[in-house]
Amino acid sequence: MNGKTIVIGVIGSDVHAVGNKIIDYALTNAGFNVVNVGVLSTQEDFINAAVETNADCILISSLYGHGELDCQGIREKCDEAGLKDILLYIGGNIVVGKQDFKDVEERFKKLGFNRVYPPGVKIEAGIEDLKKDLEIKQ
Amino acid sequence: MNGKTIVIGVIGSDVHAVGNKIIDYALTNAGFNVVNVGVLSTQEDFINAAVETNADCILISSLYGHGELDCQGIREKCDEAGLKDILLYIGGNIVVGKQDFKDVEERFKKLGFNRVYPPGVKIEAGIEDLKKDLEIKQ
Amino acid sequence: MELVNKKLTMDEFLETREEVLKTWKTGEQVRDLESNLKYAISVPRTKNFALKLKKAKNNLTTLTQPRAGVALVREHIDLLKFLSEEGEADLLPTTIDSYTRQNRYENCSLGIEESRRAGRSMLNGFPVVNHGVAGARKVQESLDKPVQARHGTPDARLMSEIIHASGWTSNEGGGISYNIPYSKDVPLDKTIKDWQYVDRLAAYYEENGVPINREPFGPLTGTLVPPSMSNAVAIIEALLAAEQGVVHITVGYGQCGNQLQDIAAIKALEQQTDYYLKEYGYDKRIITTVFHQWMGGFPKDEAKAYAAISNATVTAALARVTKIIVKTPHEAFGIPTKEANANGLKCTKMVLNLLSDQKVYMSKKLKEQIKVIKEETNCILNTVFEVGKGDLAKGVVEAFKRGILDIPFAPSRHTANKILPARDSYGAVRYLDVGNVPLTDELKNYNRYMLEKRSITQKRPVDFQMTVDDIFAISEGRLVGNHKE
Amino acid sequence: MELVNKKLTMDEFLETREEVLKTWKTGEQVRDLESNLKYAISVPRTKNFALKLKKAKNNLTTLTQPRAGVALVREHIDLLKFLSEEGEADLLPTTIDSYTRQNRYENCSLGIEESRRAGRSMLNGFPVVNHGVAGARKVQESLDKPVQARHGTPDARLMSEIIHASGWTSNEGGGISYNIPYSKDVPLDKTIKDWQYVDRLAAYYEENGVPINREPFGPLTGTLVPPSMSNAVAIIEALLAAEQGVVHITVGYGQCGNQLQDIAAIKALEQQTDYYLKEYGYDKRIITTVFHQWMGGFPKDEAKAYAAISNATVTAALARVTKIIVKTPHEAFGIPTKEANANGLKCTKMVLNLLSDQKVYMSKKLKEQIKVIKEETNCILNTVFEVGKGDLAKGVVEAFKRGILDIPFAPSRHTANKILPARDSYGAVRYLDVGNVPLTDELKNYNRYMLEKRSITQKRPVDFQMTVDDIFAISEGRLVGNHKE
Ligand code: B12
Ligand code: B12
Repeated sequence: MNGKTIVIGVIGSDVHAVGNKIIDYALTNAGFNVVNVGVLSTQEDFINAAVETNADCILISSLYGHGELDCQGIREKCDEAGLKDILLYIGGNIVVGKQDFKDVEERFKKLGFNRVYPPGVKIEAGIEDLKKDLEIKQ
Repeated sequence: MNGKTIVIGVIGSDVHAVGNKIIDYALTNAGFNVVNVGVLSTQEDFINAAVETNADCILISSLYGHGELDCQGIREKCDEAGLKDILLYIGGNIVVGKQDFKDVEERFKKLGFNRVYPPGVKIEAGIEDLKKDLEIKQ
Repeated sequence: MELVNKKLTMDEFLETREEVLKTWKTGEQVRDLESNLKYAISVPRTKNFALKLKKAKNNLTTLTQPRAGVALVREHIDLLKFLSEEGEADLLPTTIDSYTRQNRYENCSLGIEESRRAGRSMLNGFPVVNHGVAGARKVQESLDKPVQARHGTPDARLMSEIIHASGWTSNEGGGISYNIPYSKDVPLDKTIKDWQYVDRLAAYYEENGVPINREPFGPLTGTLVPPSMSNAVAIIEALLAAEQGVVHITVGYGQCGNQLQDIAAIKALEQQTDYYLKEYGYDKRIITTVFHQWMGGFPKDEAKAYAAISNATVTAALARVTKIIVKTPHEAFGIPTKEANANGLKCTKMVLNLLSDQKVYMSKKLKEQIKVIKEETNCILNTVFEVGKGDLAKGVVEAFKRGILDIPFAPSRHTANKILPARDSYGAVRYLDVGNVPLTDELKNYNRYMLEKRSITQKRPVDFQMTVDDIFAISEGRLVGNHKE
Repeated sequence: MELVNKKLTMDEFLETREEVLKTWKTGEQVRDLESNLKYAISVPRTKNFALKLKKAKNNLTTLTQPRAGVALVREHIDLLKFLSEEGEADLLPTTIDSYTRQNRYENCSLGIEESRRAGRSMLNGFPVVNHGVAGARKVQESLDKPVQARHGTPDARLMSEIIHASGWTSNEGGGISYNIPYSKDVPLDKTIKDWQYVDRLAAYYEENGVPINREPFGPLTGTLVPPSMSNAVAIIEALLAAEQGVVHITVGYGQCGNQLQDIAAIKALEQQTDYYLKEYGYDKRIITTVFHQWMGGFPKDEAKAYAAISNATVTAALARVTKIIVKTPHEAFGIPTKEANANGLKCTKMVLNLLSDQKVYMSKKLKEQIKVIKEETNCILNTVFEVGKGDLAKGVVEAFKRGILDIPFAPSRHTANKILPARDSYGAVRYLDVGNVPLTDELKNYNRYMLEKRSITQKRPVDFQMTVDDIFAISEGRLVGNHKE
């Protein structure tokens, strides 16, 4: 255990459960305390779980293409809930279709995400970044 | 029989024989008098055959990609041999690789070809054009 | 109303209908069943999905169908026309967006607006309920091939009313297959009831002269579902539909990846669906089959995606399924462009054509695999009937509670989530952990034995890491996962 | 010197060698056999073609190999590196240009210059003789995988001297397979003698510690060649090579399109090559197989080309061949870009990976097809030996004269051009007209019977139009041609 708590889940009307289960398994194995709000989760589901568990990061998956619609205003809501500067990660297939990833990344950074991942990135990459961002010693 | 004579063959170091056999079969069926110089034929082979048979068209196939090298100066040689204004057709895979056909056509027209065909065009298209160019009534 | 597997009376149906039509404003447009029917009858027979499938079955040909749907009507029509003409699709879909699937029609309105503004579809499908009969009819009328709704909607009653009233002659889904893989907490008795309604509606059209095709969603989570489990679900949904009077049923199967097992699974599915329907007294049903190209994670490289698409198609062609659902070279990234979608279709059609006069021939191994799948399926189905005390609908609910029916990697709370699948050394999907699935000892041992063989060649234990590796295997360019590589 | 099938003595070999080295100026560079050998021995074993194939055979894996060659050395190296890295090719080729194939080295010089000027390759391959040992060694040294020369050269003696002296450890071709499909009027006794030289050269390296792989060109004209005819030629060339002392032989087969027939043909080829080699006293030969993806006219649409590529690969994988020669999505147009070439490779590799743990299982039909092909092949081979009065080389020349061996659609005057092939209703290639091929009546009737079945379903006569339709069928998107469609 590394003492860090991560809230994970799949946002919006999205039911893609496989990656979520894998992420749960991988983060737990990597020593994180994982709070999994599961699929079909609203922004509030993520934020409430993060507040309750005093989480270090909200790690969102979005696979089905509505990610951009589903994430509108999430940074502001985090702020309102007192989650000042909480890390926000997102990955999966976060937009509709095959788009230029540079653009996509920018759009999500504007929404307040700290890290944005392209399709099919393995969760191991996210774990590396978490360790950096949360200053976890190997 | 429509009374028109066509010299066919495959130019240069090219051994692709299948299309040549099909063209022979199809032109003959369409009523032409076919003189087939076969594969691996030089410009001279075509021209000599045309002179000997007083042909109306030299229909060249080139499949293997060296078409451009092999056809340098053919119109001039036809002129020299007294084959003034003989129709020159070429088809097959006449250049190396997948190139823009507009460019290719232009280059071959400059070499003196009356008609230039892209890859995989069926010989029926050529027959249509022959009928037009030689004013054969259907 | 208690859940029982019994054909809804017209009164029961109409009573529920009142509520259904109120769930969104476009419901009002389809209130008049008579005139819906009249419209549906007027649609040319050449555009009838059920009849086109029946003909394909008789001619032993395999039809292609893409997935496709965008937010706006005109754009959606253009898309389908392109797939029909350029992509040579035989059957047309309309993939419904994910908000509609969750009955969040307000969100759809927003998505439609945003799409208009953005000039590109912000929805991952066609919000048919919001577009209502006018939109749905326009789609159907603009096309010259049969159209089906493909979705993943636990409660698809209003949607079904709208599509059939618009001359769409096929509807995908079922009370299990559009619940467990597509929702988190919708009770099974609710979805089974809701799909009894959908089936009853289809049967109403059928009985009044408009053949309607119904297609249980075969692949479920698309992720290492053992063939006997998905076959059991498909057969159950076929029986439930038949009870409501549905005649044209297409049972489905998602490619697992071992050609022999996949062909065996299709043969078993065909034969056992026929068998159980007859056994339970449903005569004169017209059963066709659908094969889904690999439904799990896809390779990102387009050339490799074409390989996955073609390889799946070879299996479908050799097994002579009636229909194949086509993936695209963009699968790993997102909703495909119309060009990528057409390319998937053309590639598939070409493989089908190359193999249209060929089929698989029986070998000892194939016979063996058919037998294994059939026996496993029988174990599951018999226990479902048992725990339902003879009532199939009740049996399903009870079976999921007890883990007799259990679907791996599903989002739903209502599956026990106890079974674990993994590939054997040939790539066939086996039960690594059977959970509470009631297989005989012999069958359990067989599954175990096949996995032990892999454990020996790969020098690793039979454990969850195998499953995890297998989930990534195809997207990483092989069939059987190998962590150590 | 009279043509006989007998290992050349070192003296005979060296005598001929004098002339060979004089045919172009780069010949002088390879005069010193000893030092050539020394160089070849110094090449790392991991880059040995023969050894890599042997290992693949033992591991039951299938290796991929593209076709590729451009005019200039640096560009050629870049191309091969790209195919090796991006395309994941297991074995590397060097396709030789068509002027070199006709020994027109002057034309090559021109082509090289023109290519330098134009900044793109004006030659359809790598003019290895013109580039000489320096160029050929540079190619080999710049790569970390085995390299083979692939050409179509009736007289490849000088080329073979240069490539082996440069550490290239495999050479494609043979006295029949690089004559009949690749020339118009070169006598067979000439090419057989010239290839005895090439084989003897390979054996010299082999005997002195450098395993060399030789690969008769299986597909011949790539156009509806009946399997028994191409198998007969492959076996003959294997026997001729073995007589000269060649140890590592890869027999090849070009896909015809009916999966069952293709798998049967490969099985028959493997088994009969082994059988005849043993029968004629050639022990300890290492026989591997190569499968060529569809060698006839390709579809222009790239998605369809991927389908043809993948579908062929499925057959190769199920038949477990040692090597597969890969086509590209640009096939119908022209020499592929390096990207298109890599895409063909990646697509092929993916299918192989997806099926690497699978194979075909024996069925009654498969057994039957193997038997038919073997019987036909035996008829041909026995008659060849007969007319050669026991000498295989003489037999071949005589057999071609009489039409016992006969290759359809070949440019050469030295094949009787009497047989006509066509597909049966399953797409298998049969003899429509056997010409003078000495099949038993039973086999003739079988061929005829299978075609009559097609004639009934397609309602058309068994005639040349069938053959013509079949030639276009695959490029037009189906396997069995149908004029009336
Ligand atoms: C399996 C699957 C399904 C199954 C899901 C079963 C289930 N309940 O889980 C079924 C068949 C039910 C399904 C349904 C649908 N699907 Co789907 N599905 C897939 C598929 C093929 C694989 C997904 C998967 O399981 N991958 C394996 C897991 C392990 O990988 P993963 O999910 O990508 O997650 C990994 C990484 O992305 C990463 N990751 C994920 N999140 C995060 C976050 C961070 C911070 C980091 C670092 C990493 C990370 O780590 C994870 C573990 O390694 C993908 C396409 C693909 N990828 O090949 C489409 C795909 C995701 N589906 C898609 C769509 C559109 C749908 C549907 C709308 C129907 C349709 N049109 O087909 C419905 C949606 C239903 C809904 N309401 O959500 C689209 C999304 C389109 C887009 N974004 O543009 C995709 C991309 C297919 C496509 N190209 O059209 N689907
Ligand atoms: C079969 C084949 C072979 C066989 C030929 C057997 C034989 N002796 O005939 C073999 C295996 C021996 C072979 C060898 C080679 N081939 Co080759 N071959 C093919 C292939 C696959 C099919 C050709 C064919 O038979 N088509 C069927 C016939 C009926 O069609 P057709 O030839 O196109 O002819 C029709 C039309 O083009 C048209 N037509 C032809 N001429 C004309 C003229 C006019 C005026 C008109 C109107 C119409 C017309 O009508 C014909 C009848 O319908 C093509 C690719 C393809 N098309 O898919 C490559 C192809 C032609 N080959 C090619 C090459 C490079 C070679 C080789 C150099 C080796 C190599 N790199 O693989 C050698 C060349 C040997 C030599 N010296 O010529 C290239 C040419 C590249 C380019 N132009 O950029 C091609 C395009 C493949 C590729 N993409 O690389 N080949």
